Amino acid sequence: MGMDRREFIKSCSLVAVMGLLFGCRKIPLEELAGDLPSLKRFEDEVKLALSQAKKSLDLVKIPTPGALKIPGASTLNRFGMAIDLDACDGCGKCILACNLENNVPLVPDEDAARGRFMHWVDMRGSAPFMCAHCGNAPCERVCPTGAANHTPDGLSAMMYKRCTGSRFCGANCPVQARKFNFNDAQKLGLARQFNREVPLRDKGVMEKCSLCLHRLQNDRLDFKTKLTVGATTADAEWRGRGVKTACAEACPKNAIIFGNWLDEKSPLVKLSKNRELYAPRELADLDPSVVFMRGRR
Amino acid sequence: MFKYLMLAGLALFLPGLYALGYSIFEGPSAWMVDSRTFWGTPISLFVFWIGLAHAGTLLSAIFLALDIKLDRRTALIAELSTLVCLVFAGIFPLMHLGVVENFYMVMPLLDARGNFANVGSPLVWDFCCIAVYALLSLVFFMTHLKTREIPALDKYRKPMAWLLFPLVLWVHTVVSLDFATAFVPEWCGAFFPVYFIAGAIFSGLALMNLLLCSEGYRVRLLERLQLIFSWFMCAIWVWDLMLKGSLCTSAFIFAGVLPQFRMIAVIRENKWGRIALSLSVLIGLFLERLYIVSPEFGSYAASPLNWIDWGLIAFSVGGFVLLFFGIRRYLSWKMEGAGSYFGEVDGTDLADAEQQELEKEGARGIEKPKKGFYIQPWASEEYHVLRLPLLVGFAIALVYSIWVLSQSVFANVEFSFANIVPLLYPVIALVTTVTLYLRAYFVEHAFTLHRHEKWMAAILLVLVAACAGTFFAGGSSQNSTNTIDSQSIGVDAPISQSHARLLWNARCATCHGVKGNFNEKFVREFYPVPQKLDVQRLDSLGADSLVKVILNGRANMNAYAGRLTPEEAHGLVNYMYSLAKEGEK
Amino acid sequence: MTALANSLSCLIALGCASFLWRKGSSPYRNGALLAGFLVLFCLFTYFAGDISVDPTLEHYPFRMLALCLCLSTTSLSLYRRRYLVLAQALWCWIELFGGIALYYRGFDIAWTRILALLSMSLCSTFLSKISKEMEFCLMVFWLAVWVFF
Amino acid sequence: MGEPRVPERAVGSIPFDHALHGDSIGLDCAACHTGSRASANAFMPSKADCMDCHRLPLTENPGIETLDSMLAKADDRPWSHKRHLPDHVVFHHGVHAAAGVACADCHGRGYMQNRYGAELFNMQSCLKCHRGETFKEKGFKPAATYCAACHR
Repeated sequence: MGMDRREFIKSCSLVAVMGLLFGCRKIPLEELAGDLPSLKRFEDEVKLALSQAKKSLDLVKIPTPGALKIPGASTLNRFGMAIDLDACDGCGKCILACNLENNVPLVPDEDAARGRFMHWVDMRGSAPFMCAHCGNAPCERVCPTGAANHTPDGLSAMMYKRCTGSRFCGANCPVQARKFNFNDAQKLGLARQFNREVPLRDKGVMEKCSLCLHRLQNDRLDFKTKLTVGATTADAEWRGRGVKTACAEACPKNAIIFGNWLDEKSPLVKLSKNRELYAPRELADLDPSVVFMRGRR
Repeated sequence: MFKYLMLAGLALFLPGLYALGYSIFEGPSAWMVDSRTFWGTPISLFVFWIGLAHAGTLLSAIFLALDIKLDRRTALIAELSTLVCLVFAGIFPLMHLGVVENFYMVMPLLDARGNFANVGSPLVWDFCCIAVYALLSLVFFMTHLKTREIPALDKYRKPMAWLLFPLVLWVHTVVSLDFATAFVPEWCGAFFPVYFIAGAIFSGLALMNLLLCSEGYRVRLLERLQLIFSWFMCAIWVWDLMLKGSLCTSAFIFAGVLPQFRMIAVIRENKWGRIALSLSVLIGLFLERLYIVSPEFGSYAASPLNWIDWGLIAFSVGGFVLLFFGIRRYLSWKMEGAGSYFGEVDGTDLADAEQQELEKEGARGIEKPKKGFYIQPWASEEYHVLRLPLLVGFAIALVYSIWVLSQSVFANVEFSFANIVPLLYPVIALVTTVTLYLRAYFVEHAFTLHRHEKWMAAILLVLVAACAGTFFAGGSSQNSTNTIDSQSIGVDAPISQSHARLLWNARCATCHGVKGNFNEKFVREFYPVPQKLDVQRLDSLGADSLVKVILNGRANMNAYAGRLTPEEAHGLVNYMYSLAKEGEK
Repeated sequence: MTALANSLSCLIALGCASFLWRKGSSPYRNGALLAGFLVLFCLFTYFAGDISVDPTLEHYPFRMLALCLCLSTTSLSLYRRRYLVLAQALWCWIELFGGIALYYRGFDIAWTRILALLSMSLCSTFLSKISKEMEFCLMVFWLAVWVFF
Repeated sequence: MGEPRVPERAVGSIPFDHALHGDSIGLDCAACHTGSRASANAFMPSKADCMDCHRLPLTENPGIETLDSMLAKADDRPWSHKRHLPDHVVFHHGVHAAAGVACADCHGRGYMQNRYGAELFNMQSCLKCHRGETFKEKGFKPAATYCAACHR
């Protein structure tokens, strides 16, 4: 062997240091056995976020969203929402409903002071504001791992386990709708799984409004199961009828309308028919699925 | 001198290492993050160090390719600085990830699950370009280092230089595209490739001049280039200012104004003056990177950087000093000596030194190029060396891009050639280099490896294969902690026919049969036969009493009260009617 | 930017090119000239086009600089073919990567221009001796690419 | 996911013979695993589900007395089972059954030896079938392969 001992030890120690550095993240902390955060804390945080809401919305008119233009897109479904600015009074019930539905964690005090909440729904210009599920989503284009991707029926989905936390998507979202898990909410006792259907997110991944993906998934699977044992209804294809997002369900004024832009029977299409549709200026060219509506046409 | 440098390096590196460890442990909340771009110091440092990494290949490879003479020692120092810079340029993007252990998902290779990195993302281009650049720079450096022992290797330097020439610019272009492709208003700029390349070359020159100061000599050409590039940077900043209406003033002062003091002879001729000029450029360019990466830093805090940020900066600077001067010392016998073209210890003029060199060359029979001199197209020696490997490189790149574009992962993605272009050259360069050196070793026998080198190569190959295998297999996720027991009772609401059928098949069909004609095999053997379904019988019993039977049971029929809701029972009764009707047909 | 301003810009680049690489000129002179030209091109772009509306103008001054370099290489005395190819490659580079940056923000890439430049830089590697006529043809080609593609 | 495992049982639960209940009596899986053809989870039988049949004394069987006493003692939900899937994976038994996939296609016939749960499920095996690479002879329709079809 030409390699002398010194060299050998040197290379060994190098490997050890690398291993140490890499292993740093995996040192098991003692499990935090503390109590789960109370519902009150979630309510308080929403109030705090409401009091901090500042940005006003710069809206421009857009046409009604049509079928997606990505390859393989469904011609039957494109899910989206319309937020009725005439009806909304900015009560913020949608934020709490969303947080509880999607197990959105609390943030530590210093983050809250800086306005760095995890809420998927923000209050901007006294109206709820969330990911617009752009048909031409800039976040998905720059995601290195493909964790942010589009479903054929118009959802900008987020695969948490595939996310490596480069935060490029967050930088490339023109409206900052994406939230990054800076903290290990589970370890800090800031997360609570109110809804078993939605997994808790790990530290270091991006998240955002999923348009209650789990509800759509469940509905689709149930529909397909029932379809094959003898469909008695007229629908031969799944159109997501009857699904509502948590925020839409919680809105006392019915100002958030969820539906399928391509389905004539969808409440979304019916209720937005004679209304002016708007989108944030930055998103107007990106084919958003979640839009605002105001006034009569 | 060496001792002091090492001490200074350690003094910076050790606290920095602590900061690095802490920030890897704590994740991205440890350092300051721009609220809009989610990025902070690590990315600034990445862009900074990758820029500095251009010193080596720029000076060594591009000068070699373009027949601009540079002496061996300067070239080797430049190449070594590239390698050391790349170490730090590589650490920062990795440590900045939210989930560091998932970094391999950025590699554009298929994994066992059929997942593929999104090759349309500039970060994937980055990853590939930098990896290939690091590998090729290492090969280039080792080749140069070995030429004294194995002169036959000299033949491969110029072809490698031509390969690296586009690659080095490609790397920084791709780094610039991280920003230029994004929607952040401060990052918008189709001119970013040129901007970043100019900045990279500028900072690389400053680093080289600084390192040459520590060597105790100077290369005027590099100093002049540094001054010229400061003008060019200023011109680009003018354009940036026109486009966006903002300018990083501190960067402008440090890297735009202060370098002009080179025009004053007193400063230029003093070693400390030159050090100050180079340092000012480096500081200015770091501030500029900080400003680009985190445009909102100035707005919400008086001091945007916390101790982690400073620690990371210290880590990279200290680490560079330690690593560079350590290796420099270790290899000193291989680097020093040999003729120098225009490295000058004292104030002799560049032109003189160069003239002498050229005269020496002329005496050796090397013809000085003069007007009208030309080489036949496609006739140069380096082209002959490169021809076959390049062909292989292009072929593999073509195959690779077709393979990538056909991945099923991209079935739902709008994808075009433009998304994959930035990935092509690194693939070509990598394959070409590998082919070139494999041919040199196995076919041309241009060099031989010592036994321990062979061992190292074998171990390296095994390691690479093991890493690739691990990445291919990927990690597995933790199973749910949820437990499943029996089905809980449904919602008490009217149910559809198909729902009723599913319920029937699960709950009733065991005895009553899927079609209502009872399950012979099961029932005859063990139990009294249940009643057959027919419309008459159902009518005589009535729907309400049937619901009661389902819920409360009767004779051999069990009570389902805790397991079915009354509405579900209703649904089942309706379904029984439809089964009965079907049976009669 | 209007077609007129666009053709004016290539004339400016042509004019500027004649000042570069004069015999015996120092690197300082050439460097200062290049930086000065770049500022000039920036000012031209700023006043001739509306940069707040048209993001494709973001790399316009740099394209002008590349054109200027291409045009100037014809007057080199040494290694003319090499620098001619390199200058064209630089132009192609600016077009391609500028185009990719804009592509991600929703603009089409000028593939015809890139392909024309790429094929020309490949073809010009075959030139053995560059005659006056060939110089003229090359210049006409570049100006045509600039104005029409 | 991954390693074979034996099903977890509540303490003092009743031993169960799959082979006896399945092939020899001819019960469908869905008779006890009530969700296996209808819902996301297959579910485990509750005590009431067992008692549907076992309410009647089956005197011929010698082991019936032990069974009776155990059933009498047993909890309302005698079996509980840890999910084999991570939380972020959606698997719906019903939709697979509806598509014509038989239980044994995935679970094998391990239940004959009461060794069900030893199957190796991973994303590769799911994806291969969804892409139509396995079970070609069964003629399943190719299924959705976009991430959000199965992940959340």
